[in-house]
Amino acid sequence: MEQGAPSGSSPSRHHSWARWLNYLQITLLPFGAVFAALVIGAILIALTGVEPGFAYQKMWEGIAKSNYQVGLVLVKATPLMIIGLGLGFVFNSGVFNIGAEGQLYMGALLGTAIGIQDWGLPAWLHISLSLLGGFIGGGLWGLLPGYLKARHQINEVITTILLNYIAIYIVSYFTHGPLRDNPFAEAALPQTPEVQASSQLPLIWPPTRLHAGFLLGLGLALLLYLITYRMAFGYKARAVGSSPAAAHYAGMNTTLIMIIVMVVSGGLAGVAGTVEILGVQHRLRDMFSPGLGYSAIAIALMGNNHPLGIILASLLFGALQVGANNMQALAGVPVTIVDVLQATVIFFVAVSAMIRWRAPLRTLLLRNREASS
Amino acid sequence: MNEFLWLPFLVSLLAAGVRLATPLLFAALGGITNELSGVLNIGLEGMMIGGTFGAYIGALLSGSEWGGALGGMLAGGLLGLLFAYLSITWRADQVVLGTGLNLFALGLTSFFFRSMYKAGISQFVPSFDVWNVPLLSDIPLIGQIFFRQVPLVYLAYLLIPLFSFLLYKTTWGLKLRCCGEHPRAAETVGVNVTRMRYLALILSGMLAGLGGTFLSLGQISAFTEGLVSGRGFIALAAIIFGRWKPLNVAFACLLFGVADALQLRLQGFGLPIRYEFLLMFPYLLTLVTFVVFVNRGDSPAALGKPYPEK
Amino acid sequence: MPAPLLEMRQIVKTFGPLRANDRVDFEVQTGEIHALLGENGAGKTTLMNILYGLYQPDAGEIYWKGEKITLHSPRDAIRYRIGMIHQHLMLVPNFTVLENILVGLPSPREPFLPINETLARLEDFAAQYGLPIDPTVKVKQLPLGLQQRVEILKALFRGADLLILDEPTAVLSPLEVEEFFAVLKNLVGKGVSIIFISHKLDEVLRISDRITVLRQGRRIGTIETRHATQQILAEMMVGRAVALDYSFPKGGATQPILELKGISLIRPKVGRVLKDLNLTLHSGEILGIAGIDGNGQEELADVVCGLIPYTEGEMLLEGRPIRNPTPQKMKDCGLGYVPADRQSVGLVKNFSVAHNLVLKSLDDPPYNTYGFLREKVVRLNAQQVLREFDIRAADLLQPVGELSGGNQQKVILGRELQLAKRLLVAVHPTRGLDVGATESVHRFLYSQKEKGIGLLLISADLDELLALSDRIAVLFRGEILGVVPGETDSLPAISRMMLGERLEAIV
Amino acid sequence: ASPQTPAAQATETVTQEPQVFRVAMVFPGAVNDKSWNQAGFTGLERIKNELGVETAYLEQVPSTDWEESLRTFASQGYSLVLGHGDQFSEPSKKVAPEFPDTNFIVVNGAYTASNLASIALFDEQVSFLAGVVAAKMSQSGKVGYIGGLEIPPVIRNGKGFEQGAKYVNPDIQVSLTYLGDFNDAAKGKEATLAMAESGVDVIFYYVDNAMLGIQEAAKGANVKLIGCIFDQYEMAPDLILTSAIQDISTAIFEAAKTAKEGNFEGKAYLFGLDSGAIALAPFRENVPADVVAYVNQVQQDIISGKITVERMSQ
Ligand SMILES: Nc1ncnc2c1ncn2[C@@H]1O[C@H](COP(=O)(O)OP(=O)(O)OP(=O)(O)O)[C@@H](O)[C@H]1O
Ligand SMILES: Nc1ncnc2c1ncn2[C@@H]1O[C@H](COP(=O)(O)OP(=O)(O)OP(=O)(O)O)[C@@H](O)[C@H]1O
Ligand SMILES: [Mg+2]
Ligand SMILES: [Mg+2]
Repeated sequence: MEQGAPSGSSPSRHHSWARWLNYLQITLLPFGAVFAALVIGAILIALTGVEPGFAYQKMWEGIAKSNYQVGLVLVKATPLMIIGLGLGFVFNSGVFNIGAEGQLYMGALLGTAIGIQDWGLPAWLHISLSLLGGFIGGGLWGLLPGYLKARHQINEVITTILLNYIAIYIVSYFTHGPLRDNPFAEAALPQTPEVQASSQLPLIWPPTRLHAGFLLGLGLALLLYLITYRMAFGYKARAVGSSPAAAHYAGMNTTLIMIIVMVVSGGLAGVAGTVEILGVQHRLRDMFSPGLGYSAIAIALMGNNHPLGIILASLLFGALQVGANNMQALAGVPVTIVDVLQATVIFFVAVSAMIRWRAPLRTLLLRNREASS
Repeated sequence: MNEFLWLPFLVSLLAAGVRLATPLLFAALGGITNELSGVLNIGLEGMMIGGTFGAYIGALLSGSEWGGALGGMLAGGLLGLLFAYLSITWRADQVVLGTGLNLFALGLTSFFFRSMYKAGISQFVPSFDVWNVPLLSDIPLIGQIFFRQVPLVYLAYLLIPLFSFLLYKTTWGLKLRCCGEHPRAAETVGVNVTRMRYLALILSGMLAGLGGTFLSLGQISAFTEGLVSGRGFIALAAIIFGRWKPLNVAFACLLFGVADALQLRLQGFGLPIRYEFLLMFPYLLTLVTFVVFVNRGDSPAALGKPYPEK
Repeated sequence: MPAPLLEMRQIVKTFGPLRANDRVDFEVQTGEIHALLGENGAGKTTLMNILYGLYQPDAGEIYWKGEKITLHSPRDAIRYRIGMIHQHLMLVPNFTVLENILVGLPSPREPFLPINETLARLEDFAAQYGLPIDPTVKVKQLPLGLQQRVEILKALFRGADLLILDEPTAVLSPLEVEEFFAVLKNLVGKGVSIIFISHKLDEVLRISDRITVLRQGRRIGTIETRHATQQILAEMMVGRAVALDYSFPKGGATQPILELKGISLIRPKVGRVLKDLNLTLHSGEILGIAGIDGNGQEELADVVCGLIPYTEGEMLLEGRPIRNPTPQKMKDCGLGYVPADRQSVGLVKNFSVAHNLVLKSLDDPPYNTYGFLREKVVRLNAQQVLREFDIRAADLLQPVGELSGGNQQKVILGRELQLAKRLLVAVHPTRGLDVGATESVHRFLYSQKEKGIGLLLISADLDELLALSDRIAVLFRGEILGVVPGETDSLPAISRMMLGERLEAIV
Repeated sequence: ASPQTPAAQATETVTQEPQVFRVAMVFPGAVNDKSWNQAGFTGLERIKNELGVETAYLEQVPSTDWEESLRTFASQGYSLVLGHGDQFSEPSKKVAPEFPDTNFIVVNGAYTASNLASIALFDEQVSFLAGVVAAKMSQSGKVGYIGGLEIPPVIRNGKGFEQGAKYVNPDIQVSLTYLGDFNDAAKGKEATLAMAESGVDVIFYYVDNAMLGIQEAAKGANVKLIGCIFDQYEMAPDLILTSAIQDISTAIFEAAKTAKEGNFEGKAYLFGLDSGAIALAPFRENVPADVVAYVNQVQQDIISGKITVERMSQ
């Protein structure tokens, strides 16, 4: 996966103007990708008989008309960002975790179970405990496939796919059963009681709905950046990813590293689930996630597994989602266009990562390198 | 349950298992093909979704279920072509593309469907009827389980030996597998790796499309959204479970199908088990079987890596 | 003179800014063995890849049997009956020998695989060329020498008028080289022409009819082999006089540093790979391990360095036993290890040169404070190592995978020599390196001995072993058949032990 | 609590002239699901066509967006915002105070306030009748119920069905299967076959697209069906005995009409058999006259209060 985003292994090699050009290209191409996707979307919108310009105006208003809308975009991006960060981390180590969805559910389950307790705790403590619970729930759900992969070479793709379904049904059981709000009503909704006020994430940008989970996400991004690109552990984890044999030879405990990254990745998915409950939904419901764990795979990969890239990708998806909701509500374009739009963005971003590599600029840079050496 | 008769129960269970396994089997056989050629395709789900819709349109236009099958294969094949173009010609990341493809097929089919029917109700179209295989269907037990099904089920069985043969016993299959193991080596013996991978993906799309066809024209006679509901991912799991060998993969699909059939029956008995656990059962059983009995298997060495490497 | 079989004219090939081939002329006569020489990175492989259709030249023409041809892909080359054995083996490890040979072969009974025909022809070839092989084993279970044999069979099966051999002998033991040369003579006798690439000048002088030398992408010249000497060739390659006949003084061993007592290794499915090994290595000593590839040498190195836990026996370091050695533990004991597979074991290819140099010290001061890597110190260290070992990299942060083989090897040496406080294990340290690089690696190794470090040198190259080692032990099927002094006189005994005779039986 | 919440302030500027009566609706699923959401959508279409007001809607709104989607419309100055399903109870309880000028209605809602009403169907009453039909028509003494997920409307219809069946025949065996999915037609088919094999010969279902699989299976097996929500006779004329019509669209339309006329009340409206919003679909020739008469009698008894159908607590 050698797409050109700053990957830590080879920055600062070129002359400044060339580096600048390179960054320009890295920044511009994703915009081109989004633009291309919007063009394709426009064609489809026109097919439904709606004027694309009008539809996109509604979409843009949905994203940026007011602080409030911007806040919504950030709220949407938050869980995707947090899961994506964990996935980027684990993908760097060559472990292919597609179990974020299940880990999200298990984290949300434990996080909510703590959040609904009336322990009379101060908010900071109650929130921390809930988040910790989320981390542990998701982490345990990542530990199992991580352990099986690291110690017994059991393919993690198959185990994580299956564990996703199992987790969803476990949560289904708890929301119907032991954790159900108002268990005596025969026809009560399958959902837990509301989490205590002391465990709800504070809103940080009134008047918007933006909650502290977003800041937590940014903090986690910084933390993961430091771990991955500044700390010895990150180098080891990436070494395990790019060359397990070399990592073993160099004395690294590859088994332990794989398990750790899997637990962290699962844990972060669990934190994301908990943040979504504590910050937005306030209750855990049966099948509450619209596939966040799957979308985050695309986000991590589009962001080249790099925290900065992941932040940008999740903001883009958040914006598309919020904008498209508005577009559907106010311009009457069927909701399914969102899927097509997001898919086309994914396609174009994936392809543009390769354009970057192929473009004449690359040659220019190489020439520059020769000149400098 | 005093009138519980285990033999008819078993027969009906296995027959249902065979039906539930059929769409998985089609998609998994397709998936084996592209994975052996070195392309990791987590877009199987999307290809199946494309197939359900293509089959519906095909049947609608041609007025025949076989025209529908053609339509399903065409839709899946086109998605395979798109995947191939982006992943092989553009060398874009296969996992990213796979997730994109799933979303793409889901969005596009329902988009078209809603454009066709504002009310959202699908017409009924010609579909596959059960066809009892002469003689074979009269064999006690076996006949009831295997030979009183719709023709697509028979096609799926036939494809198992066919693909075992094609992938593991022919010159073409050897070349294909070489592309997945060591594409450069394949190129040095004169294999066109690009063409092989294109072919494999298109073939895979067509098979996944047939899997979709079975859902829309073999199980019901219409198109609805949400017909596939995760079967593409289960097929992906079955491929690894069966270690890329058609017969083993078929077994994995059947295991899952029978487990699913079993849980549906157990629910009907009103056992004192929460239904969530019964719904979980096929996944749990597959997981446990995999971990305990199958576990490791070598995936094709070049799986997921674009060629030529850069 | 008849029209040459092959003529390449004014071939140019650039990779980005780099001219790998710069207006190269090259021709091969029917029935000759034409050697192609040059330093690492001179452009030999590039030129041959163009001839085999793997690369398209930027400029230049190719004439085949007098006719101008264009090669779009290896398919075209195969059609013109050009065969190639590549520098890096083009075998599928997970396929059987038979499958590797069959792949891409046309079948008389499409779509069926021509299995029986191929088995029959394999037996033919075994008889005709002396190349027996079990077609049912998986290639990954074969030692490198036999894998090379599979490559040869693959080429023979396709039938070639011109056979390109890119460093085919790099992984072969002297005996295997002899067999291989016999095959080549046999082929030439049948009218096949051969292009032969090697870094071993003596081999080139023995087998070839003519020699073409490349330097930095340009053709320097072509000479008849009978007029050539090692000295002339080396000068043509490097562009200046090169010391070829260097030897190192022996002796200087002091107290024992590493003792292996009854070490055995049993691997699942493979069986006993090492049998009751007893060896003592002294400080300031170079102990050579000779043997045909695949007789347990690499496992021995892995066991000593803690990568594979041994099944039985005991390992003593300065008289104290080491329990459950791991790579980490052995590194901490002051052991450096230059592994056989530099590309995928020795280095993390997409990490920079600087970070590969501290790959084993990520947790150690001065590179690590509170878990953070001190990038400045890492780079400072890299600057120093690059200077000391004359490693040619565009800069410190260039991914190590982009370096040439020789420079990659120097990166590993640069790292391991820092770590080798007491012991150094080196496996095939100069495999595939050109004369210049080989010489400098030898000097680095010897300098360790002078510092009083104990060296375990495992190599298939007997000249290298004899030049450096104080003593040489011979490994055969996981057993040590004898230990002899590292002198030219020992050569016959070593050769016989490599084939399985015990030293006691010889003396 | 001050109604001037931050959200309301933030969006005040975009509020349009309040005198125009506009209706918006939020659906948890697809509006073409041939079931719950489609029924609601029909109501919205009637509001648009028959009341001549401007309408808008959001479909397939995931739980993450329930609250936000209500707020989107309210902040755009819609006079009436409907949440189509009990899942909107909590969100509307939160959002309603923020927008005192907007009226909210939650279908099957749990709460009421001055600007928040709930409308619900007494669906147990009609599924009770479905149970009566099933028990009367079953020869094997075994009837079945297939639901999508275990959520309130599905549970309520199941319970009503069971009450009705047991009313006719206390010894009747009622088997129950949840598919875990409203749309997986293949699963619907297999579940039906599994029931048929265990001897069930009349099945009442409450699913969405999965009903296509159920009907497909019933064709081959000796099973009759009772549809749900709207008259599904045309989908499978030989199989469908009747359908437990739960015409929420009528309820929605009536409620909106009341609101437009300015008579909105923040209370819980319950539409029973007497309202006509729920009813059994007309019987066709596949149900014998004596059964029809019997069912009609039961219906009368329910309306008159002679038979009490239990309403599930919420
Ligand atoms: N695919 C490639 N991309 C970029 N540069 C390349 C590529 N292949 C070769 N080169 C460069 O071309 C030059 C010639 O390489 P080549 O492999 O032909 O050398 P060689 O003579 O075969 O060396 P050796 O003796 O080590 O095999 C080298 O400097 C190498 O870095
Ligand atoms: N992406 C790249 N950029 C620049 N040079 C490259 C790249 N990939 C490969 N090369 C160069 O291509 C050359 C040919 O590769 P090859 O693997 O044959 O190396 P080599 O020098 O022959 O090493 P060895 O003798 O150990 O095999 C190498 O010199 C390597 O530096
Ligand atoms: Mg070379
Ligand atoms: Mg080389």
